[in-house]
Amino acid sequence: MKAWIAPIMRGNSFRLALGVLAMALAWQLSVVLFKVPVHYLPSLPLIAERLSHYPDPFIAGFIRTASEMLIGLAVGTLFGLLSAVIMQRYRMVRHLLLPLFIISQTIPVIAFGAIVVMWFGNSLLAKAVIAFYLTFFTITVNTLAGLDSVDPKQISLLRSFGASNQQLLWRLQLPSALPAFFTGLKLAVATSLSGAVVGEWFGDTTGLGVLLLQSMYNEDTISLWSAILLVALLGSVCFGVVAAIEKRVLFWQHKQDINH
Amino acid sequence: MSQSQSGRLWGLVSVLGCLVIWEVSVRQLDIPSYLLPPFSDIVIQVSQNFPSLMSASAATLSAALSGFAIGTLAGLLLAILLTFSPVMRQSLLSIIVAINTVPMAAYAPLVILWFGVGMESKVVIVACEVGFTVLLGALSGLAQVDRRSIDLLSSFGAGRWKIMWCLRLPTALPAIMTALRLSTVRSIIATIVVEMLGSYLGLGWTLYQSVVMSNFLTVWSAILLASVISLLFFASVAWIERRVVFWQ
Amino acid sequence: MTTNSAAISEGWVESVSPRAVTKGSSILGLQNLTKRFGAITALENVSVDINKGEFITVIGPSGCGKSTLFNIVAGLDSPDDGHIAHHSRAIDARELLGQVAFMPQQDLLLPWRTVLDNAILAIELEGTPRAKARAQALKMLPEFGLKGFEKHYPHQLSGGMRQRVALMRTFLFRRELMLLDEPFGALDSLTRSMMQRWLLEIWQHHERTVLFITHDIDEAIFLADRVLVMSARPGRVKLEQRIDLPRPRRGDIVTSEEFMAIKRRLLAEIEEESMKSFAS
Amino acid sequence: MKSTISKWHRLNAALAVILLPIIFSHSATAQTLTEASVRLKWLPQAQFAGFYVAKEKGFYIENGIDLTINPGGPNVLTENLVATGSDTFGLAGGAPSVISSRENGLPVVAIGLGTQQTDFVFVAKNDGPVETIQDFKGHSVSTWFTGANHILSAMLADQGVDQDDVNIQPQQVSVTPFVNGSVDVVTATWYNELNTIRNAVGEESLRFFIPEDYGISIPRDALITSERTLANSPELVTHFVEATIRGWKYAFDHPDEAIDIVMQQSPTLERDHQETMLAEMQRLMTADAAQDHGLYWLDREKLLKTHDLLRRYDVISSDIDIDSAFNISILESIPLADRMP
Repeated sequence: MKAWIAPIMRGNSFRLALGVLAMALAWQLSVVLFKVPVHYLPSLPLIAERLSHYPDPFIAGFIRTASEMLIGLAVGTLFGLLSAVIMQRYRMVRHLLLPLFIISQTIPVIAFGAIVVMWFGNSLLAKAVIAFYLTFFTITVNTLAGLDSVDPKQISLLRSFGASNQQLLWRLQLPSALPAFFTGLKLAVATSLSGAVVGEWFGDTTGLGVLLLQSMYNEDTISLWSAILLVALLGSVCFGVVAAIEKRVLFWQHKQDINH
Repeated sequence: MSQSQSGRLWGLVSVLGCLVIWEVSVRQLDIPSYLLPPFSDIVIQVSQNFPSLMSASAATLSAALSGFAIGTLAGLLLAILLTFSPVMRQSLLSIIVAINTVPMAAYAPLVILWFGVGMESKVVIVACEVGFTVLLGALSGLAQVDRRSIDLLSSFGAGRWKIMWCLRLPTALPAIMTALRLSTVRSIIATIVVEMLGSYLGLGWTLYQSVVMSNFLTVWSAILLASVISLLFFASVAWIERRVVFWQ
Repeated sequence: MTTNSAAISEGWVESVSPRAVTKGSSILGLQNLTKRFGAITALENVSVDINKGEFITVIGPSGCGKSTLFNIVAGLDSPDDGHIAHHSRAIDARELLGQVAFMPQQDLLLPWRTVLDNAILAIELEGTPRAKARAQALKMLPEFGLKGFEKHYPHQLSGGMRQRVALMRTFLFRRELMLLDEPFGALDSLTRSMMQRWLLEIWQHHERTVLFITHDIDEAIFLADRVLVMSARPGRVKLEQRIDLPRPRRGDIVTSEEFMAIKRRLLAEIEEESMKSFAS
Repeated sequence: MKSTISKWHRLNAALAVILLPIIFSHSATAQTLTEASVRLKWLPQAQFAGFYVAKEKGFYIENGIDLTINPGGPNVLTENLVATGSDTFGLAGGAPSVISSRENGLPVVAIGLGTQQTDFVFVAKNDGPVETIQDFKGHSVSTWFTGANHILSAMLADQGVDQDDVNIQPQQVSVTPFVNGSVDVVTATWYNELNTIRNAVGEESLRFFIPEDYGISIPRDALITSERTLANSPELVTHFVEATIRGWKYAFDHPDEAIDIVMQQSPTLERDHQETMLAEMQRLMTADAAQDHGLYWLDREKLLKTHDLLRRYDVISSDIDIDSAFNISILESIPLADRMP
């Protein structure tokens, strides 16, 4: 193997690309060899043709769903962080609020379709709210766990240096909670996307969720697969971006991993 | 009274407080019941329609539990196999992570078209949802084992199954249990989503049907039951977790 | 007294007078400290007078309440009974918070900060602007054997180097009294003896007062002006031993007759305590 | 509560302005127009061609209405959204859903009914074992349990068949089980599922059991508004209904153009399927009483029968005043000639 290939071969993204290629090949081969009916698994060229033939709704849907998801994710992350910090600082707030947060997550959002439309209309905001609803809890819980797991000895040390609560939070607790926060954020990418897609089922005209629903009821498997693949693309790209940021921010963690 | 006990007490106070605020404000402000019925009416509705709501809950719970069991087994098995084969693990992990970023909601329409309306679709969706979570949790747990401990056991003449059983799995147990706990609520919600899209049994179906019939009290009682079932499922897995991973 | 307090609040006590003179003026007086955790009495009637410029080591079996004592002196914990005098003025234990340079057992370096930024953590928290703090730390790097490593992160350092960063952090936090809690406990014996000699050099150069916990008798004697032997739970000061070995101390002092004599006496005391805690 | 809702909307509007610079810009004439919205019962398709055509051709604007068309979805109940004022108008499930909404206290009123007949039919294969309703005995019938099951029950009762002898199954999204032969009788809307079945099996090999043949006729696709809107702005309601009817008439006269307009909303739809759908909609909307009274006519006799059917099968537990649930005054205020198809 040529010397320049070796470092790329080790890269995650290269492995991912190779994996995707292998999957695509397996897909196409099984469709051709076993003559899988279109309504189970359409061949990839058919999907590509559908996407190139009617690109507009798919492009518009992708943009729409992506913006719903990103707004929800951003607000959910901020809210989650803030609530975690407050709950960590004030035990009482934690005792009072955390049970309500947990209960809120046991309520199936899809049951609230009518209420969501009633309160927020068909706006992009409505879907962002649902994405937010599915996002904040993961962030809160993970960040809280991260804040809780700060070594008490470390806190004692900084206290002995006369650190104030503020200083403790910014210099020690938040940075220490970052690994747990990123774990939560990676989970939240999927849940916020889920929220955006489900949110679009409550009477909307654009979005990947709308396309999914429409193709399901029209028994149009080609469009259905096109939409699924686009959702997968959106989810993977966002996940990849978060993972890349994590790698940069938590440089010390990865170095430690290698040492072990 | 211990810290955690008083914490739980305050949690209860806050939940009850919210219910009281709900009840009083709905009654005081004369909010029509199609917007938000008083909580007591929902409880009464649950008790009046207890048999039918219970059978719906049972249908949802059985689908969720079957999917949960299948998903857990499949996820664990796959994780063990991938741990045995590092090459497979390296090449498949990125794909698994990529697939896992796609929300279950996106697959639901496809699964309904493939498996039809009924138990199968629900079980498949829940099994996928739980399976991926358990797989990823177990993989990271199984990888946490200290190389030196493995070497030690190998020096005692342990084979890889022995090492898996005596060392890797116990080490991975906390991570696996966390994944299971996370999956509980999700498995119930996934079942309900599938039921609302296409099914003729379960709480999701009750929800759908009551919405169509503008029977809002039934809608709310189904939501209440879904929430209670999720909490109970979550609590029982958390209880098992505390006993299984007592050392943490 | 007033000048001293002013100096402390500035964060820098430059000892101008020779050590012979300053020795004897009490910085911190602990009288009959008692601390209980539920049914367990961790400390009982512990009295110590810490004088300026002294190097005191504390040795005792595990569970003798050394860490409790340290937490109280660092201002992190309050005794249930007893008095504390700071420069002969009675104070509450909590007032000591931020008045003592504390170095815990582990280095507790922040993994996301460079060597330089870890070293300045304490003075940065105090309010020293970063640039100024960094400049101060840069000047100290060679003395701590860290020259050229200022941009490294903790995970790139060896255990001995990490400990030196932690020590530098403690030295930069200029307080009359330094509390060192088994700082070399995790190091191998070769590195450890090098670090001990090096610590003495630094201590003499910077003229600080040190309270030092250790498990190692050789270390306790080698470093100290005074060794406090603590008893098994409840922790009491069982013996106070002055060490009059000449300074500066060289590595081979540990094989000298005087050293051995002191060691034998201390060993006997500690043995007795260890047996007690072993039996209980 | 009303003020709370409008506050919500104002808040949301404000948030929307802050968060999203991409806001639909209103046309220059917007100031003189009344803003209104209609909530459909499902995703865009030719079943709603009239609305999309009327909007595209500017009929609503001509009548002074700046109309937003909101599609429906699973778990989005049109009646509820109209009752709360989220949407001004709605195309609800049909006469039964309006009746049960009224029984549940929703302040909605039907001002017209789209399809004059039951919009679905029970279908068997010609070469299959089922030739008459009697043959349903011992065979499998799949139907929707959201109302169609009661009509099936009524048809069986009409023919003296005991319901327990029939293997009634819930019907899935797909009609594949019927096409595959695992189900003997399937329920299909005239405009949607039937079309799929025709394409898969062929028209000639199908046998229909039409509810109307057994004395059951349930009008569907109810045009509704809230009691408040009807009382406060009857002109708005009249203008809306009038423009909608104009839209439908235009769609019936120019089916190609109408399908073009629908396809713009949802380009992945199948054109042939949509054309058939529009044709079936035309047949159902212009049937029976519409022949004499025009589109969207409220056939009181059929409504009373529907009400009785719902009472018989305990869908509603008390009697509902049909004349306040279905208000004919709006239709009557539009000249008959304008309403005639």
